[in-house]
Amino acid sequence: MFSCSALILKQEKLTNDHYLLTYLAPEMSQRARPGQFVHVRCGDTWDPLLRRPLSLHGIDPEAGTLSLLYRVVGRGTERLSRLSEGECLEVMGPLGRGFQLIGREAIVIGGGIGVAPLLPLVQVLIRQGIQVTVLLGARSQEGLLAQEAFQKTEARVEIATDDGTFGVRGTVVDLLQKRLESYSSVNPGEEAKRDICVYACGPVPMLSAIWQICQSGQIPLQLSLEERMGCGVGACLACVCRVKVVSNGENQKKQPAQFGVDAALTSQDWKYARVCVEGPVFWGKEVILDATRPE
Amino acid sequence: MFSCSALILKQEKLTNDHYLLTYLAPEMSQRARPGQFVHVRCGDTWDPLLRRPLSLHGIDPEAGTLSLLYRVVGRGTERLSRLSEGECLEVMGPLGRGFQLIGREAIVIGGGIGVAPLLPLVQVLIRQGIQVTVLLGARSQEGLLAQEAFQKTEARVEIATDDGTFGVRGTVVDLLQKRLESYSSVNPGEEAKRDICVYACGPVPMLSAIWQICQSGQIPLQLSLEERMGCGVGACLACVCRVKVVSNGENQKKQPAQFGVDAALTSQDWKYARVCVEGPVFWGKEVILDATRPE
Amino acid sequence: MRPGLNNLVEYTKAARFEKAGDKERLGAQSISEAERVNLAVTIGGIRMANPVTTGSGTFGFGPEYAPYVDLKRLGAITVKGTTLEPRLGNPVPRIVETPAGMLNAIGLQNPGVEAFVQDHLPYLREIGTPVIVNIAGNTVEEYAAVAGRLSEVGGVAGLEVNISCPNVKQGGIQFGTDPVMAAEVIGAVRASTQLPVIAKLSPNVTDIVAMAEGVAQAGADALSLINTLLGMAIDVQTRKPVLANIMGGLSGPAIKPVAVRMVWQVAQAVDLPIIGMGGIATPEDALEFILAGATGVAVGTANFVNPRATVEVIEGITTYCVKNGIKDINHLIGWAWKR
Amino acid sequence: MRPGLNNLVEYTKAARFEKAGDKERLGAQSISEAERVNLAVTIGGIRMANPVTTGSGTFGFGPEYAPYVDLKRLGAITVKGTTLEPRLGNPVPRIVETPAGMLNAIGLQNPGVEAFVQDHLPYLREIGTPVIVNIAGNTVEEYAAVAGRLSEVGGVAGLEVNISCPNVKQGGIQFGTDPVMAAEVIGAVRASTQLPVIAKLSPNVTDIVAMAEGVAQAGADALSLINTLLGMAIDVQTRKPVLANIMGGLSGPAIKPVAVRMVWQVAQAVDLPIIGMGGIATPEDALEFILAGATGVAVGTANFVNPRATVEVIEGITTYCVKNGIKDINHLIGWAWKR
Ligand SMILES: Cc1cc2nc3c(=O)[nH]c(=O)nc-3n(C[C@H](O)[C@H](O)[C@H](O)COP(=O)(O)OP(=O)(O)OC[C@H]3O[C@@H](n4cnc5c(N)ncnc54)[C@H](O)[C@@H]3O)c2cc1C
Ligand SMILES: Cc1cc2nc3c(=O)[nH]c(=O)nc-3n(C[C@H](O)[C@H](O)[C@H](O)COP(=O)(O)OP(=O)(O)OC[C@H]3O[C@@H](n4cnc5c(N)ncnc54)[C@H](O)[C@@H]3O)c2cc1C
Ligand SMILES: Cc1cc2nc3c(=O)[nH]c(=O)nc-3n(C[C@H](O)[C@H](O)[C@H](O)COP(=O)(O)O)c2cc1C
Ligand SMILES: Cc1cc2nc3c(=O)[nH]c(=O)nc-3n(C[C@H](O)[C@H](O)[C@H](O)COP(=O)(O)O)c2cc1C
Ligand code: FES
Ligand code: FES
Repeated sequence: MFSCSALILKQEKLTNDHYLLTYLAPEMSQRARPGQFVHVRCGDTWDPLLRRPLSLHGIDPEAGTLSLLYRVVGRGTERLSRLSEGECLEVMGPLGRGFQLIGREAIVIGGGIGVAPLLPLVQVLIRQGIQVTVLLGARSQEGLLAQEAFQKTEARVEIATDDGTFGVRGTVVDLLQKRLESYSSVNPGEEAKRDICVYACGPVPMLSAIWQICQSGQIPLQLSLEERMGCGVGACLACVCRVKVVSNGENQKKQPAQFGVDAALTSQDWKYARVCVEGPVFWGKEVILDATRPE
Repeated sequence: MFSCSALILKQEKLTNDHYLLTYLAPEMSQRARPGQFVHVRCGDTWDPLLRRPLSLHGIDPEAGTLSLLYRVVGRGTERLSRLSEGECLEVMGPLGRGFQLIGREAIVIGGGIGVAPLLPLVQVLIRQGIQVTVLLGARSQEGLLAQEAFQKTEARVEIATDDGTFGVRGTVVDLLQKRLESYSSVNPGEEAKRDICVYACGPVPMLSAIWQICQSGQIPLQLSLEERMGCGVGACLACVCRVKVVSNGENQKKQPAQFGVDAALTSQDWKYARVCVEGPVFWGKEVILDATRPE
Repeated sequence: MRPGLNNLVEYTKAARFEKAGDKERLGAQSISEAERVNLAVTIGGIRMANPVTTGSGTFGFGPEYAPYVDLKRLGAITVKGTTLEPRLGNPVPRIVETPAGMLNAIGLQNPGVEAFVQDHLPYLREIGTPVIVNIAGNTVEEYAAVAGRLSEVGGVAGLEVNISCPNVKQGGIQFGTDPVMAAEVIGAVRASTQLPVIAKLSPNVTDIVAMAEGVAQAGADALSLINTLLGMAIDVQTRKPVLANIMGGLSGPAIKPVAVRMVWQVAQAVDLPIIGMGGIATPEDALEFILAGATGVAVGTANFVNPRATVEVIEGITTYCVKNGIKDINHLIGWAWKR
Repeated sequence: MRPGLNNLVEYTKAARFEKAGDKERLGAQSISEAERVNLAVTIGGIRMANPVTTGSGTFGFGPEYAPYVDLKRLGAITVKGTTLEPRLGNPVPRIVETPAGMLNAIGLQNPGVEAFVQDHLPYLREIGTPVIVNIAGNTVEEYAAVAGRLSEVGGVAGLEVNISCPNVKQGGIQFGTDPVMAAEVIGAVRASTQLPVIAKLSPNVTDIVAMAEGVAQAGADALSLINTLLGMAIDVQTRKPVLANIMGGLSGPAIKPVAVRMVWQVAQAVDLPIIGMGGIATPEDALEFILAGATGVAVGTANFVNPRATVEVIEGITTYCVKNGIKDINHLIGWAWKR
């Protein structure tokens, strides 16, 4: 994990709201794994104050560069978009727990700006010999991002738009269902489910739908989540999400589980995990997507 | 008085700390008078919050442009120096009371960055047929600003540096004394003193010394002062300096005097005047330079 | 003219147009919708065409901002604090910039109530916008006297009582930090005027609700909150306080969260209309206060940053109402806890 | 590698070097001078190599910032608030950005004192830097119990008592806003530990000096001030409070003027060492607090903005001392009013 002033090599405006920023950070690029993120400053005064978390969209350890694909949604990202080549980016990272590469087949699903962390994932999956299908979704054609970049990989790419302006009319959830049907017809039996994994990033309703399909079909699923962040390093406890407590019998409280040191924090059947450290990628079977607290 | 987003036409770095910024503001340039100032934003977030007052150094109503000569001393001016051609400057002005043109001869004295408001003054004085001597002072040669611009006018320019690296070794105060001596030898008598006026801008110790010379010699003097400003328009009462109360006999309190509406505010023999409205140019005979309040 | 200057002039005009009020940006159809939105509010009997007034002490006596703002468009104009006798105010430095805020210690420089009435009120009367006069004093009697005088003269729509002043009789403790003393001041003002009385509360208290309840019982018709937070800054070069007065009042965007919180707390506890203020610089800021329970809002320090802040807030509120189908601004008051 | 990349790598290294600590920038001769400056301070018996610690809740339990900061260099490490039992904390959103600040409502999520002792303290002990444990509770007894437990285990240099918690027995009023209740908590903690007791005061009070005097009499060895200012933010789109908890604590540069003012007031009135905090992000900020009368300083929210803020503050203070011929940081404490 590093914190540095990185040289901006390129700032491309992709659409009206979307930018692709590439910066030089040799050490950071060597450490970075798909699904990890960086925490960037969007100005050099106290307003806006906090850093903004952005996923790594491009990881090129050979060139020593990293890139960020981001959407301008507020003051921070707007200021970020004003930086240009030759200026410096204050950046911390790589942060968080990225995707785990498992199985022999992968279905990688991105909705809207959610595609950002998925490109390096697809590249690494393919390098590991895993067969990849990418499902991209958006409201309409203009919302599709990084599509060409995915098509350049060896992955099979399927696209759905709500209004049918590109690819199939419908959602990535429809595409997922079809894909899983054809997978299980080719690979029948419960065993085969261990050889596939779904990876998803996008708006919460999309993630919920995917979560339900995978849950009922018992398909392994990894989700990349978002939450407001303060520190980005696990110190402030701002960025929590709820995860299920895996019952280990009586001495459950004593076992600092996979979510790190705060495993002792449990309600009946869930506890808070930090998106910046225990995530942003969580297993579907662990995570409770609805962020409101039950009483 | 206008408030607008003006187009920056030029941002020149003159020395390590000094910049000359030219912007387009046709209406503002037509209204502007030497000695007036503008109030500029140095960023577009809430930090730094306040505008910064800067004198008009160049007034070109024909081209519709204005320019500012400024020294980078803190956060605001530092951010200002990062703006470049084609960007916008949020600027209010012209503000304040400028210099009054009187007499047949003028001695215009600038110390350090204090030369900023004096260039348009000299240009207008000359246009009015007034004979002008410009006295410029600085610690050493590098501190001399806008010297060539003054030399391009028809004014006679004399220069003093503390270390003698340029012009006479000494201060502008020495130059002033000499100049006044030669004036009164050529124009003897009390009457002649009404035909000359000294105009000065620079550090307070310099202004104090000049003030004393003019006071004892009864030479008309106009000083341009600085004080921290909030509003720049007379509303907040942040930017006050002390001025003498001119006794008008018994009904003195009733007379809203030349310092505007707040003339009723008086201590024994002084009151506060607002630098942004009643100034920044004050008559030497009115102003009390030491800014600390006597008890 | 230089070659190309014409283009540049056009460019500048365009840039200025871009900055034009939201009303212009709404388009013709929406403009008529905007005109149908009711922005009028009533605060303690003061009828305002819209909820926006000015923070006392940040807008002078009105004419200072006339070149930038059509004063007729404001809901009300709240003028600089006025005392019985003229006050010189504090030595300089009187202000210092802080992160997203500023400290001021003006020391209530003002020409006194008589000079206000003679020199400033006539101008204000002409505008037609309701004038709220902020009053202050060092004794209960002084407050009452100023209030009495302002009630006689006509052209004053209401009095905003600044209770953040030191009580000289009681060793300089601020009226505004003690509910009993605050109630005494408001009670005395109430007794000496028929005008609406707005109590302006200090945020430097443990229990803002208790303060509000105290002045409500003493007869206040409305509340203004908040005044500035007490703060200070030290110059690390001189190693001394920056302000000649040592301490000063913190204002500006920095304090907005504290102000919104206090409006939220008081609005739910006390049945008086509130003028919310503290860091309002944009329409969204103003809406935060209204949603928290303020009926009116005041733009203070933001005037220094953007002399057109008041009208931009009015225009932005209008746009928000049109976009969100709000027909009457009064529906938004307290929405955050009412619905 | 792309052509030219080597140059770029050099460029990046250079840029990073430029950002290197002031110590590096001082040059060889000054480095030895820097080493002769005494930065060591003692706060309520806790000996710190320099005045800089961390704001509780902003630095986790230490290891979170280890990749960015050599924890051995800190004067002390003040860890997250610890309660008797584990606490889940509040639902999200737990934070919201505000102008030059942020609001937080974490809700004291923590694993409880036992888990702290078992899972976190061993790591902290290893570092060697004094560890200050921030403690909290909903009853006086809870405070005392946590304090008692932490006194037995070794490796804790002092306790910082966060009295900004609701007193569940007394209807949720905060301990920290009532001098009597505050004194009760501090008295109970004092009675149950031999460790230095630092009372951490809430700024949401009318009279911070009275609070400080109260806890001083109850046996506090030192004071931390300030905790966060109570604030809130409303989302104008949803028209509801942003934080799930509705209100939260305001921290960051925005609150610095209030914090400096309180340190200034308390330092002159109460004879206890103070750890000053509230918006410290730069060496100059830290020096403001020291000049106002703080013996130590804590960097809180600024860690989020700049993970190296703590060490940069230490380095900047050193540079300041060298440049200004200050041989001992203790000479600067309270300079703004002492000299
Ligand atoms: C781990 C992670 C990875 C992300 N990766 C990407 C990415 O690759 N590309 C991309 O465009 N966006 C990404 N986001 C979302 C991105 O962080 C927000 O869009 C951004 O912070 C908005 O900042 P703003 O100032 O423009 O918006 P504002 O709404 O003005 O921000 C206000 C505050 O809310 C926070 N905030 C607002 N939206 C979000 C959000 N969705 N998630 C977390 N905090 C938020 C901001 O950080 C800030 O503190 C990611 C978020 C997380 C948590
Ligand atoms: C009427 C007038 C005309 C001026 N004309 C010029 C000019 O032409 N060229 C030029 O270089 N400077 C001029 N100054 C000074 C200029 O305003 C300050 O140098 C500038 O405000 C410093 O801002 P900063 O953020 O860089 O410094 P900081 O020290 O960071 O500023 C902190 C605060 O102090 C105020 N401040 C600091 N120094 C001064 C000062 N000398 N006068 C008033 N406020 C100050 C700032 O405005 C700001 O509010 C003028 C000042 C006044 C009052
Ligand atoms: C320079 C200045 C002068 C002020 N003078 C007064 C005053 O005379 N009376 C008063 O009640 N409040 C006064 N205030 C407080 C404001 O009216 C307002 O309550 C406060 O600044 C918070 O609002 P803001 O953040 O929008 O400025 C003054 C504020 C400033 C900045
Ligand atoms: C996210 C966060 C969590 C905090 N948690 C605690 C806490 O557990 N106990 C405590 O006494 N103070 C807590 N604080 C307050 C800080 O320790 C500090 O007093 C305050 O933030 C002011 O300092 P700052 O402006 O430098 O952050 C917390 C602050 C923040 C921002
Ligand atoms: S952002 Fe601070 S713990 Fe995750
Ligand atoms: S700056 Fe506000 S009165 Fe001069």
